[in-house]
Amino acid sequence: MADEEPFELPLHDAPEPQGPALVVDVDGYEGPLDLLLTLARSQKVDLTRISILALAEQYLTFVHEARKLRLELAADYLVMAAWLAYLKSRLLLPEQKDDDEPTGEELAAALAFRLRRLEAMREVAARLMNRNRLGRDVFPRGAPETVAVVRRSEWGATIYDLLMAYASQRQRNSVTSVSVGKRSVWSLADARTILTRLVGAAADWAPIDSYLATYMARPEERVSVLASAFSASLELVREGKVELRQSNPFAPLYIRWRPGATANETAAPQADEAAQEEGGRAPFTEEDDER
Amino acid sequence: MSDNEDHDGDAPEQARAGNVTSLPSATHRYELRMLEALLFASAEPLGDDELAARLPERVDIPALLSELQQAYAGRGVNLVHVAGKWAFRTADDLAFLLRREATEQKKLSRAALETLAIIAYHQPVTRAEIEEVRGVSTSKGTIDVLLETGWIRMRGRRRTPGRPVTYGTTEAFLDHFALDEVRDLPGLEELRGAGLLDSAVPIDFLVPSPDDSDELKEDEDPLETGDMFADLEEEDRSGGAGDEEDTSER
Amino acid sequence: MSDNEDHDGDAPEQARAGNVTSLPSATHRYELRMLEALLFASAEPLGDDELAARLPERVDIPALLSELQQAYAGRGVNLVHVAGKWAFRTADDLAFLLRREATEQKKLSRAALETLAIIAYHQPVTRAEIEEVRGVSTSKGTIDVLLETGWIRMRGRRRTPGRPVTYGTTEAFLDHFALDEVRDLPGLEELRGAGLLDSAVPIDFLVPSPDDSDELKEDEDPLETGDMFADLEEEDRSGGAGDEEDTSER
Repeated sequence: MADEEPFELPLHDAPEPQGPALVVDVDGYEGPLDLLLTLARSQKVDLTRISILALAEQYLTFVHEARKLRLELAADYLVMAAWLAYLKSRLLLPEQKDDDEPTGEELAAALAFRLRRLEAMREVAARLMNRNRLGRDVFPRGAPETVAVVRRSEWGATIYDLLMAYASQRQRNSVTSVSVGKRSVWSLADARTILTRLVGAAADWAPIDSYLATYMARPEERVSVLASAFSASLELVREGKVELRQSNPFAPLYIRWRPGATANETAAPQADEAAQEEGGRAPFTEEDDER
Repeated sequence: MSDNEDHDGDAPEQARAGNVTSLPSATHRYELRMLEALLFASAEPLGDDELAARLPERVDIPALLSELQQAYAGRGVNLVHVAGKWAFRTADDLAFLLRREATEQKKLSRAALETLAIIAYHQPVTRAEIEEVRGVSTSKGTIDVLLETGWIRMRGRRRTPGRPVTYGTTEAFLDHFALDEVRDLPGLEELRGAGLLDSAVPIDFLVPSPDDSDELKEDEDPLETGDMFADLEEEDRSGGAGDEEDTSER
Repeated sequence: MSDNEDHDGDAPEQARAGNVTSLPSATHRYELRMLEALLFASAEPLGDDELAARLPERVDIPALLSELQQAYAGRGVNLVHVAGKWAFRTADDLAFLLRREATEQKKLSRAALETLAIIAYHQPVTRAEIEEVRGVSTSKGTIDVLLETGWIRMRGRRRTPGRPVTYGTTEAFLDHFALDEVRDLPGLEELRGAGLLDSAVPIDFLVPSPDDSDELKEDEDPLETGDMFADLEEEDRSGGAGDEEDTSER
């Protein structure tokens, strides 16, 4: 296949035992076994009939030359060189009878086997790549019709869930109405603060209800607002700050800031108490203290 | 292989039929194969011009297409003309093969459960009444989900201003919750006995005894035609606060 | 529904033709159409079990498959058996026509190709064993590239010291290279005959054959959860030389 990487190195890369081609960098090889395989091919014989001794010598020469040229060699290559030097010595020296180690021939056979096996793997890889490949030579359906999943919801709820939901919300609501009532009580202090602010700002008589209208929007608070406001206004009258007037029983109750006791005058001592802090906020501080 | 034979049979027949087109039957067959492969492998439907660009020049594409279309006519896959282009598609009657049902287990939200419970106990009940019991407004979505479960239904309209829809439970509701009748829903004492209500409930706390009978109450009118859709939307418009509530409550 | 009508129309014709085989011919044809539609619709190969799950119970799937395969034998699209399953694929002689459909294939490095071949022919195989065959350390990148193609997978762990991960090929590998099973790998018999699939120095007995079955061998343990990621990295750390090699390899 033209578009596959070739398994054999291009010829010009193949190193000759002697000559400038040796300068070829080791990066071109997939490790020492690959280098050996390339060298073996240069013997131009079947791998089964290769001279391992000659091959070992070629390899050692290559490594020697590379070192002379101060080429960096990966450790793998040096390990192989050492092993081949050992193999060479085993092949050249006469057999020693009492030796437990494998013979030179056995070692050579092992190397030859590894070379053949690597070469075989390369060949089958090439054959594999040359098969009819999906997406290159044969094609699946270009527009597959996917299985449509029809979703159906199945709602889950147990009778217990249902009863829990019912009981808890009914109970919750029966309890919250009580707590709302609690929160809607107007304290005397609240009423006093608000009355001081609102009545103090006005000059003339006005029905007390008119000041409270906005606070009585919620019917459940109405009674509390009225009661607290009335008590607060009586207290303010006692202190001489406001005046109250009512023409007859159950008539509208009028309230005004007592002339002379201006809002500013009353504010002054309070502001002192509040250590000269913002005058507007002072009444709140005072009332808070009273509480 | 009846299909194959059919097809094989075609070429000689044509050859017999008209001598003008008979000559290149092997070529013809090859062209048909090319067309078939192109249409099969293409991710998109192919137009006549696209086919022409990929096939040898002298090929009579319209003739091949109609031949291929006929060859596939009674098959599991058909050659169809869509938007002016050609594509293979599963035969319509076999579409069911490519469908799979998946059931999804869904849980009801708390709002939905509460609403369902109120509908069950207080039926017939209007949306405003549900809101009154729950103390929060009820989104249309909640009612919709419950209608989708098939557990509640619109019963009629309350004979009050605005004529609001009344809701009640269905037979499917009884089925799902394994109730013989809706009156089997536990009452106050039973709820308390089961520990679902604590004893601190106010004296005036009442658990109604539910009634899902089909017969309309005196203050209910039947639904009109079209109520199923139009009026729900109407309700939705009026209850604008509903959506807000949906998010806040959880 | 023209298709359906065609279908209905065929049955009587066939019935007229031969009374002996006539009875189930409409059914038979319908079954064939269903099978055709299922296989045509899917880009992935479908196994007998997947087909059985989608077809009526009494259908004789093997018989229908071989009938369908014959019907498509000489066509532009063929029914092929890959990875032990069935799929429609364009005829291989039409590859030239479909170049435009070709998906950009990542070019594998020489190291990756060799590694793939070693995994395919020697599986289940560990990284150390791959390195032994190649005579060089394998970078993590090479294995990663192969894992990314979806052609190889981690199978388990060899029950030896260090418990190394074992690798094998996938169904996608078989599908991609149009192999029915791993035993169909090209040249497998020759390699085995020459003793080249053996891990050790030539011995004539005990010739292993590659095995991609999901079942783990006696000396394999299953992968643990998290193996998919954590342990690859671990391997990477241990194989420090790998990275150096990675740059040189290309």
